[in-house]
Amino acid sequence: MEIPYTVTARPDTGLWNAKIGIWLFLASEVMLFGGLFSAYIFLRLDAEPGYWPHGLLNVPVGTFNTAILIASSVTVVLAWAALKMRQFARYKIYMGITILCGVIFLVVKLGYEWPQKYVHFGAYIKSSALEKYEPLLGNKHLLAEGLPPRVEITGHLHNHEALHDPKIKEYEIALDPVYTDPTNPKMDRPHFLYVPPTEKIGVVQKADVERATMFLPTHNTYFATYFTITGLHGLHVLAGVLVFTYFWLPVGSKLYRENPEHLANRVEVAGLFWHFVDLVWIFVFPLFYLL
Amino acid sequence: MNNPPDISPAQHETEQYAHDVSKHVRGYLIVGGTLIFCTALTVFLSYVNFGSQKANVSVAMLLAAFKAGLVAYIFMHLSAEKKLIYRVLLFTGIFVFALFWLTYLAWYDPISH
Amino acid sequence: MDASSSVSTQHHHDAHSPAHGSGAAGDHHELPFWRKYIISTDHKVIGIQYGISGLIFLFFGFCLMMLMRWQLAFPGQRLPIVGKMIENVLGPGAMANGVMTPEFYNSLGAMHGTIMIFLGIVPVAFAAFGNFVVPLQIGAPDMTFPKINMASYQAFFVGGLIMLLSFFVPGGAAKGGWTSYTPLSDIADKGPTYHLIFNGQTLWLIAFILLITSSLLGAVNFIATIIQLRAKGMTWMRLPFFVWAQFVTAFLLLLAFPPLESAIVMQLMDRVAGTSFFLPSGLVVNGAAVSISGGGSPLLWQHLFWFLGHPEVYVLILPGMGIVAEILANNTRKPLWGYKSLVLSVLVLGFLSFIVWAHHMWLTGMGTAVSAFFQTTTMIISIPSVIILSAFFISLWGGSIRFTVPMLFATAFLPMFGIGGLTGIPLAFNTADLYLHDTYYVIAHFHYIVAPGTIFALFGGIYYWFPKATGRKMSDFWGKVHFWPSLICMNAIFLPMFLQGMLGMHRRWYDGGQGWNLAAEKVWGLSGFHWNTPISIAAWVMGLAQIPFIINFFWSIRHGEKVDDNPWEATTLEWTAPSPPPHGNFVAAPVVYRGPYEYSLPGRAKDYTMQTEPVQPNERKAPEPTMSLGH
Amino acid sequence: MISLALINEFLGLPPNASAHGYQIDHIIEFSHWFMGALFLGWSAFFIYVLIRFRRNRNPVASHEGVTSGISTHLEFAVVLIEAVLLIGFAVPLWAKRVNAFPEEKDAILVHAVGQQFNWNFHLPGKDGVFGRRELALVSNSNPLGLDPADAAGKDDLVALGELHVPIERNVIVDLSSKDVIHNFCLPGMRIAQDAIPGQIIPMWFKPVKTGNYEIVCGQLCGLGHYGMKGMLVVDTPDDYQAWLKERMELSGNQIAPPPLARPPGEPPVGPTPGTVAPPGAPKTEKPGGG
Ligand code: HEA
Ligand code: HEA
Ligand code: CUA
Ligand SMILES: [Cu+2]
Repeated sequence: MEIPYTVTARPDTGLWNAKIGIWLFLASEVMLFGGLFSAYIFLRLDAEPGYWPHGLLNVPVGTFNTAILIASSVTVVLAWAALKMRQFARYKIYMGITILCGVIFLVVKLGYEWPQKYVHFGAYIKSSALEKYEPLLGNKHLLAEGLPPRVEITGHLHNHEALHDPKIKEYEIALDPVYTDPTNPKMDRPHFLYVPPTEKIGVVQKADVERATMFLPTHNTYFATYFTITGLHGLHVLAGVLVFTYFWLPVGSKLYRENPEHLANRVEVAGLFWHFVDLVWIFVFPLFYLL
Repeated sequence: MNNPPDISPAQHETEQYAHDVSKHVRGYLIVGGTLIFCTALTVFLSYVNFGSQKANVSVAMLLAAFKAGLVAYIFMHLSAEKKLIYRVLLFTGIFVFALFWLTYLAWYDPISH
Repeated sequence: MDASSSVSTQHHHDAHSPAHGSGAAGDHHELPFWRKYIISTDHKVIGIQYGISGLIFLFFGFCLMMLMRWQLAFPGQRLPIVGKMIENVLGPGAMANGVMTPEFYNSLGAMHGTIMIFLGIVPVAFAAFGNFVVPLQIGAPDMTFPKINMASYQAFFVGGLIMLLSFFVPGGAAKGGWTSYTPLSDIADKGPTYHLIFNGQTLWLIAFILLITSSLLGAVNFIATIIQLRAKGMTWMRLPFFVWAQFVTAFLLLLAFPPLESAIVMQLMDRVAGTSFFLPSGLVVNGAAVSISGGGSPLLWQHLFWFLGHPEVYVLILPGMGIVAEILANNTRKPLWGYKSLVLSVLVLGFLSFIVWAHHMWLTGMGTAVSAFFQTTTMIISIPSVIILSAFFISLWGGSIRFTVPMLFATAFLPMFGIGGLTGIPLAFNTADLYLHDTYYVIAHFHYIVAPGTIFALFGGIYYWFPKATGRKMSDFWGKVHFWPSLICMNAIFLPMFLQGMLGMHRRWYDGGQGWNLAAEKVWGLSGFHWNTPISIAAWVMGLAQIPFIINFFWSIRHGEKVDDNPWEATTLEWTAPSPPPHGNFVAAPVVYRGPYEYSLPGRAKDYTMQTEPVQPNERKAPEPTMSLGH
Repeated sequence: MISLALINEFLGLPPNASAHGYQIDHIIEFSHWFMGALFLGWSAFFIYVLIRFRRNRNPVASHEGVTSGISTHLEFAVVLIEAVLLIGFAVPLWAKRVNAFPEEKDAILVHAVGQQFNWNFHLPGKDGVFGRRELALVSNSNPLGLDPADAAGKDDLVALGELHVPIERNVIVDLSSKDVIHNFCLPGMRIAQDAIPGQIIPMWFKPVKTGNYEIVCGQLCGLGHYGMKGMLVVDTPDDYQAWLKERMELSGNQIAPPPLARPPGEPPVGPTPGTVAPPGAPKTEKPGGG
């Protein structure tokens, strides 16, 4: 006996095997990301005022990446539709675009966004010393506005040695724009366009610092969740790209010649996975970049 | 009851579906456009002050839910899916919700003093 | 006891696995040895691979416990012979001069729990029996995704291997209990003497990711198979109860494991990348402030862990219930009583098991409202268990009970599960658990369910389906020699633990209570601490009692009594296939005409009517249960 | 009630020494009676059936089996009893435990801070106000990080491992932990609560019998978990005052007892934690090692 319903649907369930397989798998993925998002919710709700940063990520780049993923979602259904209509050449094109989009997404993420964070620096000021740095932080102004306080000074670290050398007693930070003009109401909320750190150097005594690191997962729970969730999401994108490439290469053509419906089914299944990855990003983007 | 149900494959079903596909293509493009538009809208609205952080988050999440719904409904063909898949997803939905909600409750109902 | 040897024996056993002789298939050419037994995609071979590896792990987990029982009964005394051997292999950090160190005790405890549950019971109860039996019972040629099935076993195997290897890294295996509560497990095994990756706790996490992957792949496969590959006429309400149990179990694994996976990823990040998901600010360890960003929550781990943890305990019991159901029906020679309510109960059980998890966390500072909710759901979930057990009991009434070896184990399962389940009830009241939490009462509660419960069901299942897998029967005599001492020892081990728990003796005590006044109180003639001695002796005798089984098992593969395809005169589909079933399982696609347990139909010569026998026109027929599961 | 309590005695539950404890004992009792009844009932049925319907005696099985709905009644009874236990006992009792805290001004206030592997107790002293504690000040001689500059802390008492309380007074313990999760468990007082780092969780009880009661750490907290023992001494009011006085004189130079001190005369259990290198660690010469 052979395994039935690999290509055609079983009439009483109306489904072929892989279709049900992928949906079950996606159900488990929902729970996986559900676990991570519940971590996000609780870490964020638990964070002390000022300890969940805003506006540290590059919004235009993030928006661009979002658009890329959406575009790839469109092309992947088009690729599938082309197969269903038995237009193989169009399938190749759409699938090619999809793969390209996936690659662009990953390159932007891993090649640009993450590295940008590794070189950014932040120093949490001890609560006892917040007063002292008021000129940089502008907390009185924020208090009056009813906004959460700033407890961190960020920018590019000027004296990198300070990280390792206990003899150096202060951090010299090329300040992010907020800290150069902290009481300006325009600075109260994040900006759409990314503004790089200024030339102005702020000096922060190590003795006044609670913790100071680059923007790495260790920096705070925000970056911990950011890197973990986007990392895991990135792995999913990578997996999708690999699978698509497999169907795009001659393997796909061969299968198409043997049984076009089978290839269409497989592309549909891989496409469902891809849409799911897109769907996760739809939540990741506002939660980390915008809010 | 005595007669086992007939479960031999039916060819016509898939063929008919393929026929419908061509009609959907335009729809996919429109949905893609809507999604891009909604993304722009999300970005824009995040700079509008709705009074509180909670309100802003809610707005963004509503939009995200709408977008996610579109992706699931149209791109993932949930609009024309079989009941069985809905059931699996329904239970999954209930359980993620339970995970979020009950953990949340457990957190915010501590022993009071 | 030595990890590496048990792994290598595994390959060895695989080679002699009962699928040998499946050449009867005839529809394809001979595959080379390694394709047929090592990387086979045939569900039966994979089932047997899972079975043998799982049993070895089970035995290994038991060996860890036998070591611990020495320390509990005779704390601080040298462990004769074995102590020296372990010291030679693992160094004085594990056994200093033949005396177990606290580190090693904690490692053994954590690994006993982990191995028993995730490498012993789940692989045997779910993966092995599920793989071997489910496709046969529903009349399918194989699993829907044979390659994924193979990948599932391989992920399990590598995960298990990593778990075992973690005994050998500096610091030894994980020490944080099978629950791995943070912050303890976040900060354990860290520091200059430890490797960043090759330390017990980190390897535990990595192995877990593989085990979860394995379970997820398996679960997808099971569900898809049961939905898609039922034979012609095999409607939902004609499925054997065992298949239903596996179906629900697969859903539990599918939906409960991923949140734990996310938690594992986060703990891995905490340990390797220095994040603070589960670490609050202001930790002082060993008198020094810990350099972390803080801001994390220790309770987040517990929520995510128990979100799996509780469904997991039903993963441990449901397949057992399924096996017992099959054996009961077969050996009472009558249908299971209340098939439909059994099915409904198992579905409700599966659903509810997702929303009771916080009953493991009564003492974490929960307020009234939430704890009332979780107490209520926990109470409600005990009802379907009662219904299932009641249905099993009532099924016995009016039967013509043959006490075959599988039936002995299935019979013993009932009261043993009863004791374990009933003692869950006081734990479910947070006010009673206030006293009982983390005492030996809890240990006794769940061991009654998993040890004389699930393990007995597994033994029963092995004796029951062994003829299908090999074409030979295991010896009845040695089966009884296995059964009676096992039953007695199980009770001798776990009954006194209730008393210890009532005295207030806590679990995970390296000294077995020796240093505690409360353990010096007498109960039933012995002090709480001194009860450890009879318990430990019973545990070791229990080990001896397994020897007849092990010998019987391996001996019968080649030398057992030859039997025909349906030696138990059973009704379900697997017994229509040849023994052992060939590749593709059935000679011709089976067609099903009736329910799974048509025993002792009135007016028939035979007292069993197989599912494939068409219904005669003159047959008096009760209406079949129906329930739409929807398509 | 006397006869009900038999089952607890039978199972070895030690005597209760707190005002609310008898309620906890009751729910343990009731549930055990309930379980016992179910178990005996089922067992009787079970054994009867196994004998009555064995093959020798009943060679032909009945296809139908039981047709009565008796089991439904039974299941209904189970539901009912569980509901009564839940609504009548467990929930209200818990609500009282965790919400209805006694007045602070009449109670003994204690901060208990767990650490591997000891309990630190912080008492407010005469003024009834707890001094400020700061992480940065934690050291071996100042295990709680008491701020010497804080006037409120001047008269505070810090005790290690042993806590005295007077009889018949409510005790409110605010629990926290410095490192990992511990559990402050007083079997004699029928009370337990996790001590979780980053949180402060209150609990309360009222001792009604003098004597020494062991404080168990009920949560795995590392290799010394088994020896993390504290002692609660319930004193007469006079003895309590004497203890306070003695403590007052000692205060300021608390020195931790060795981590795993055992009762006198007890043989040591295994090597002391920390004295043996972890398995596989790079070998160092041990004096006299072989
Ligand atoms: C397979 C495993 C399994 C099963 C099925 C159960 C079933 C149940 N468990 Fe158990 N439990 C565990 C495994 C299991 N548990 C484990 C492993 C732990 C500890 C984890 C750890 O901390 O390490 C634990 C811990 C645990 C706790 C936490 C205790 C603590 O840490 O303080 C609680 C609390 O509510 C609980 C409750 C229950 C309840 C109410 C059921 C109910 O579902 C039980 C319902 C069953 C019945 C009510 C029996 C019905 C039968 C009859 C009526 C017939 C009787 C017949 C005869 C006597 C002949 N369990
Ligand atoms: C499925 C789960 C499972 C099973 C089956 C068992 C089985 C047993 N367990 Fe275990 N146990 C746990 C899960 C399990 N345990 C968990 C989760 C914990 C908590 C860990 C923690 O604290 O974190 C625990 C803790 C625990 C403790 C408490 C330790 C402590 O707190 O310090 C004790 C104490 O005695 C104990 C004893 C036993 C004994 C004597 C058995 C015996 O019943 C074992 C009997 C086993 C067999 C009989 C196996 C026989 C197998 C074969 C014969 C196969 C051979 C065949 C071939 C090779 C072909 N266990
Ligand atoms: Cu502290 Cu266990
Ligand atoms: Cu549970």
